[in-house]
Amino acid sequence: LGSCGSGGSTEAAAANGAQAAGRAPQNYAAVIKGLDNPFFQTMKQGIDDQAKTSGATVTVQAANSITDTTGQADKLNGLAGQDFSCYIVNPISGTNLIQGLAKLSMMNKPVVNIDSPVDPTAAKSANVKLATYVGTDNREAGKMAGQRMTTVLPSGGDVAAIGGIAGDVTSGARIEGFTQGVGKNVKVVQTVAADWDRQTALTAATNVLRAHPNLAGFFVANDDMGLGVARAVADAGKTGKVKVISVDGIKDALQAVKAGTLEATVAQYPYTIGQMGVEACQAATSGKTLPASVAAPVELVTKDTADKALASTPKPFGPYQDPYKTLTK
Amino acid sequence: MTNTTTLRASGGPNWSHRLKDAGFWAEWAALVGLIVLVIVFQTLNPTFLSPGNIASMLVAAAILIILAVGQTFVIATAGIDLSIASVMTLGAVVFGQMYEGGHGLGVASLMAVVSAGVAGAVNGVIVARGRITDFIVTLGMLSAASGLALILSDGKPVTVIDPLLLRLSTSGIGIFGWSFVIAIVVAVVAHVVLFHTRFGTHLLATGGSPESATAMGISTARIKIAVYLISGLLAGIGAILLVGRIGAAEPAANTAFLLNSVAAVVLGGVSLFGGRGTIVGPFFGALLLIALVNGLTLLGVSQFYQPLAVGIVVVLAALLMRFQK
Amino acid sequence: MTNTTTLRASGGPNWSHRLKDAGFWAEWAALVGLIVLVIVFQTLNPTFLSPGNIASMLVAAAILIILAVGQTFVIATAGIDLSIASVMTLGAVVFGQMYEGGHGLGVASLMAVVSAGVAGAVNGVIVARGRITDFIVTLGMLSAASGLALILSDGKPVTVIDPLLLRLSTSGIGIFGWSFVIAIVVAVVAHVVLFHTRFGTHLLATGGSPESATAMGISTARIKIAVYLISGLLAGIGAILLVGRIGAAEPAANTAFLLNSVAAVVLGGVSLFGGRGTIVGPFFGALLLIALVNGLTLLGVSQFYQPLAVGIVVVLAALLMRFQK
Amino acid sequence: MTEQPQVAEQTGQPSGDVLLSCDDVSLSFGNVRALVDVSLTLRPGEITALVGDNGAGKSTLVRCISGIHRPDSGTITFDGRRTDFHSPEDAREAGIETVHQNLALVEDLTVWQNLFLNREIVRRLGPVGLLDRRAMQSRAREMVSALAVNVPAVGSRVRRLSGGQRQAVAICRAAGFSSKLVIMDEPTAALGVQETARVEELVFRLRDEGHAVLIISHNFAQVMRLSQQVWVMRAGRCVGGRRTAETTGEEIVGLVTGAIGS
Amino acid sequence: MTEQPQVAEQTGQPSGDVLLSCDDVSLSFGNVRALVDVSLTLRPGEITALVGDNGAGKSTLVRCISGIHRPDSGTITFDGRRTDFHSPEDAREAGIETVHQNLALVEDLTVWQNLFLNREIVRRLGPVGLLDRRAMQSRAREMVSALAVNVPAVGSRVRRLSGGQRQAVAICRAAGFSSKLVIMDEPTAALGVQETARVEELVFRLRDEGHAVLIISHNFAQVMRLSQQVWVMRAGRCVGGRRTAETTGEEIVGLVTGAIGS
Ligand SMILES: Nc1ncnc2c1ncn2[C@@H]1O[C@H](COP(=O)(O)OP(=O)(O)OP(=O)(O)O)[C@@H](O)[C@H]1O
Ligand SMILES: Nc1ncnc2c1ncn2[C@@H]1O[C@H](COP(=O)(O)OP(=O)(O)OP(=O)(O)O)[C@@H](O)[C@H]1O
Ligand SMILES: [Mg+2]
Ligand SMILES: [Mg+2]
Repeated sequence: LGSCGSGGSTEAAAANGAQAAGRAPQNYAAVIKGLDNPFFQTMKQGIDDQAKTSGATVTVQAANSITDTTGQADKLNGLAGQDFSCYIVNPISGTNLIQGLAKLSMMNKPVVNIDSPVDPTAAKSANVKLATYVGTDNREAGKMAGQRMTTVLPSGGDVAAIGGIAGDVTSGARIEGFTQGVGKNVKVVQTVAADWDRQTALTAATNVLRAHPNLAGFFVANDDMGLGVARAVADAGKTGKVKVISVDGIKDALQAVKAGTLEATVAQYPYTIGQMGVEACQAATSGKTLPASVAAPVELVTKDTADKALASTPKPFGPYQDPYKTLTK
Repeated sequence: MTNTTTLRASGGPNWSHRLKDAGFWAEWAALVGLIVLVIVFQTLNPTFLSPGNIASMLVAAAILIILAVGQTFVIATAGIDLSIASVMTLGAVVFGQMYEGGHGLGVASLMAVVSAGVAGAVNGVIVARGRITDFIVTLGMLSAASGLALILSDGKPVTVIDPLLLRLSTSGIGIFGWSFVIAIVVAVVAHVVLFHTRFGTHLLATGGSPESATAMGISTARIKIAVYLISGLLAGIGAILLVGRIGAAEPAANTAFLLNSVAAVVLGGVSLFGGRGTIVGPFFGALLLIALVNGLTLLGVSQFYQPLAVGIVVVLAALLMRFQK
Repeated sequence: MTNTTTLRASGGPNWSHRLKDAGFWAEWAALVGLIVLVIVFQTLNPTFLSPGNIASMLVAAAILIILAVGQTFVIATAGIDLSIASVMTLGAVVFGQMYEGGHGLGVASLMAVVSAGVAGAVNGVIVARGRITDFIVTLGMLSAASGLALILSDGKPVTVIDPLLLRLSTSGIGIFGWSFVIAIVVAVVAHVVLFHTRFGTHLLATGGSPESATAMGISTARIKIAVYLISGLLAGIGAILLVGRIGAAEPAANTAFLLNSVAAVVLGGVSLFGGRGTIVGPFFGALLLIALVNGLTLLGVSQFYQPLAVGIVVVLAALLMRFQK
Repeated sequence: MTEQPQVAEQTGQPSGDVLLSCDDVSLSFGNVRALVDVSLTLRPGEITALVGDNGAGKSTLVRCISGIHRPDSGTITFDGRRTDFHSPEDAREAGIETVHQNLALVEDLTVWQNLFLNREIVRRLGPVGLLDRRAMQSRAREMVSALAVNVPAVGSRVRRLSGGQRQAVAICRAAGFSSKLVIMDEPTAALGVQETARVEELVFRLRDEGHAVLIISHNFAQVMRLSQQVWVMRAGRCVGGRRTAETTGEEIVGLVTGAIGS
Repeated sequence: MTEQPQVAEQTGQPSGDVLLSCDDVSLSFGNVRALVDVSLTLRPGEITALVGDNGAGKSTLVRCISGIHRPDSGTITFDGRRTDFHSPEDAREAGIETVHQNLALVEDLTVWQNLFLNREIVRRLGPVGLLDRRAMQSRAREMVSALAVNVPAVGSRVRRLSGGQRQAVAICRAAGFSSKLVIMDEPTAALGVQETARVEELVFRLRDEGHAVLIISHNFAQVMRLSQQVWVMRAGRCVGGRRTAETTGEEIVGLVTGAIGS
């Protein structure tokens, strides 16, 4: 199991932690998205683990739900009034945290943006300075899924997309990417909103299968819903015939890929994003200049790679770039 | 003279009288709405009434029906159980933890129902003894139960693949999946309890006029505790079906079930001000809501237009209830 | 003889009497709860009462206060506006489309308020003329308004960076941000309307006893339409503040506002059964909810334990209202 | 049907001014025929009584006259014009004030708010009219203490009042505003001796001021004492009318029970 | 205070059996002193009347006896035992049935459901008890037609009944179940002549069967007709008691208004 990237990072981080213990303990704050989705749990785990190894404390706060834009803003404002040396933010939308961030920038607090990007024009006009951004392009992730769909459906066919809450930015970007990624032969015949909920996705997929008996595949905007869709496909006795591809790479999904109920998942490694966020904070607080933007690892996990992915989860199984690590050395 | 007078006022209810009766319409409005909806959808897309689609609608409706029945009991006492969906989540998480801990299906199911029942009973005790409005208590429980679910599960879903549990939603009698059969049984028992037991009458009296009920020696506090307990227990049963349906126990909030359960009850002609209630009404109300989403998806209505369509249809269905007053 | 009798029964309300009066406690319970909460948080974390934190709490509370005021009007007539949050979303999207279309801040704001007002008026007309229960009508509007918002915006957010709009939440008078000042003005006007105009009295009569109000020649239909219109207009004002606050007009509904607005009203001592109402109560109810989340965040209560803590504190705060009966 | 002509003959009503007349008013609730072809007239400056057993349809008739129900058939003429009240608002505007049997009070409002409901005293402040609470309170205090013995505080909610106190409030409200016709549905049912005497004084005063008063009562002594004209209802029909001066309590009882006139 | 001893002397009550006695019962609502040191006694097999102006505190006393309010001070002794009813349930169990002034009916339930509220007839089916609707309906029909003239359908909701029909239902309920004491708070206020007569017969029958009856009424003729003992309340106090046979209507009026005894 040559997961050199992750293995190396743990050792380095441990060494780093020992080194950091010599300095004054660092105090960071993080504001992430929802509570009840495993994706963000894993992100929190990455933050916590990295904090432990590097001897920093990180206060992690999350919005009540994935739609709670102002609630998330309130939480950032609450934290902004306190003495943290660096802030990690994963905003629900491109702009909902702008005011809190403007306040932080005025106080010259470094801000690390992870996962969902802050809208650049909004940031500029509000004088928000971001130390760095680390995350994955949701559109790219969707595109990878689309390409995979084209590969597994060589003769083409009709597919449906199951999204999160209608109008949600992340869901929109992933589905848009998927649509761009599929070849000419594959046609997206229906898009349904399933509110990021497994049960709703199950019901929706059951209905879509009924409406399109010849459906060849589903693209699902996250794994949790993807598992519900896979269940719907299984209930209809079409496992393997109807390909389900989703995005996120949570553990249950990797297992489902291994078992063959999910065709593939585009793993985005929130754990690593969280880790890198803390590393970025460390680098920023020690005065290093950070790269403006770092692409977090994205991997397509299929049946062939599922074992590898499972073994190294929540970290990526392949190598990836982590420029912050060198900066914190 | 007295004789004819008596006849004038006390003549037995005949059919034309029933048709003019407000309560009658309220009770059956949801069914009428459902029938209209079915006709429209069937005309537009013949797969709608295919046995397969009916079967999957009924299975999808099972959880909502059970929650709506629990909600009916609470609403008939002029309360509202905002925590019903998150108590179900709590039950599901408890189920998952038990199952993962190797306790087997029976124990896990029992614990799911018990924990949800306890949450319901806590609601009831605080409402009845603390004399706090139902809305706030169950809003607090909504928050507390989802918090507990998150803490217990550490925010992570547990995959539960149990062949027996799986059969709840995949097999059954003809087009009636087992989970729908369970929902039917729950509804029938609830109907008997509401209309053929002393408890049911006392419940309606408590909802209709708490002062009068108290003056007649009915302990409204005990009734309140009982209805919230029932609501909790039914949420627990719903939790088992939910775990069976999605094959996992998740701490996800399931907020859609909350508003839908209340909507099913109100569409079923039950007044939020208490004192009146039926079980048939909410039963068909739940089916109506499920059929609506199913039909719109079958017709391929775009995701942006679906909420608009749902809103309009719900109001139109309720127009059938305008005879209520 | 008659004289002493009169005195016995009609003695002016004095202070000890007021303290025993249920209505008094209901009205001020939210304030008492808020004060207790502030003391606890301040003891545990001294930054809680720092001017900066107070200022950001007040700004955060502004939208909720405005929605809670709208909700109070509706609830005082024994209705409920479930669509208040999605009508606000609709208003925000209209604002965004107008702004993007180059119509400038004034026109965009006006259209936001007008469109939200129209949605509210539609609620009111259907409730009053169609004689459908408030719950179903506004549930339908909840769905329909979010659908409209999605259709209008094609599901995409519009970034609105306007220096003037930004100042609503970033500057103000001392620690009172402009958006909070707007909320205060709204609350004061609402208080005057509710307690010092004929409309206010008729509104409370409609909520307390629709039959009696009708018998006295009050058009309850007109009152119903008016309160939903008001609720819609206030949702429109809320939409402007929301766009200013999050710097964008987003079509995805912010559902938290719905339950929070009702919770603020009920915590403020207003009965969901109508006929009674205050503005101070819901005002402090909204502040209480905001302070609670802020304080828990400041204390660094873990995200899993926060919902649990919120639930418990909400119920405890409501215990202060137990004197209500 | 057979009794109709006989009744029409025996109304006891002399010709002359008529303020209100009901002609063949009928109303059914489901299969309960609450009113069957009811015809009667009321004259200004007179106290008219309406009597009948429980469930005879008296209150239903009152609710038709004051605009709460609309008759299924038949016409109501008020002040020379055929009326078609769509709501109690119309009736109040036309000059009909009513004390309903259920009193039509709003429990959660205070005594003074109930007294001035939809008749509020307003101070104009430019375009807006603000309630003159002080004026209403002091007027209310006067109005209530004229009728009640144990006067309730005008600022207390109606929910707290005793049965008789409530009734006093409802009567004050109907009597307190200028109107052509005051209808009182069992106004003294819950009242004590002293209060009843005051209400009877009030009724006389209203008559002397030229109002027409329609009073429903089960107390025949009171009916004989107060009224100039009596109408009797039985099982939804108006079975007779008499000038009070020309009849006796026994005849009225006979009409009510059906011993006479059927 | 000064009148207390005088009153105690003039109760008119002979010594002997006592079913219920109130001793110095007081209750205040905020600053309204609804009951001030009220003492009175009730004897079995007798009809006792309680009279007084509106707002004198009669209904409040009844609500204390039937367990709705708990007195601030004072004791109530029933059937030889000192009672401390925490709820109307306790009082009903001890054998006190009450017709409240507000009737305590549930508007949305039918007539028969109201009649049998918390006294339902149940058929045992193994462990579960199912309502015997048919039995209750036919019993209800009998009970109501014994009192009412225009008998309402027992299956119709109380909301639809006329004022008198409701009152008849409430009286039937209190009289229909075995009890030691039946309290009636203005039972005939809304009733017609015939119905009132039937209720009076019912009251006599109850007495003859050995029940104690406490009746509140503003109709002094009725009080003189029915009762053996009268208690008078004024402004929250019990200002006197008389044997009915030894007093006159005028004396009672005097006690009520305060012309006598203050
Ligand atoms: N809304 C209604 N729906 C159905 N039936 C009704 C309704 N209102 C009245 N009734 C019935 O109509 C008949 C007449 O009722 P009404 O109230 O007019 O009687 P009333 O003469 O006023 O009697 P009372 O002296 O008891 O007040 C009764 O049998 C009553 O049950
Ligand atoms: N719950 C309450 N809160 C406040 N005051 C009350 C309450 N109940 C009664 N009162 C007051 O207590 C006094 C006595 O009321 P009660 O109802 O006992 O009078 P009553 O003798 O029954 O009069 P009536 O003949 O009019 O029924 C009244 O002044 C009334 O306003
Ligand atoms: Mg009547
Ligand atoms: Mg009384």
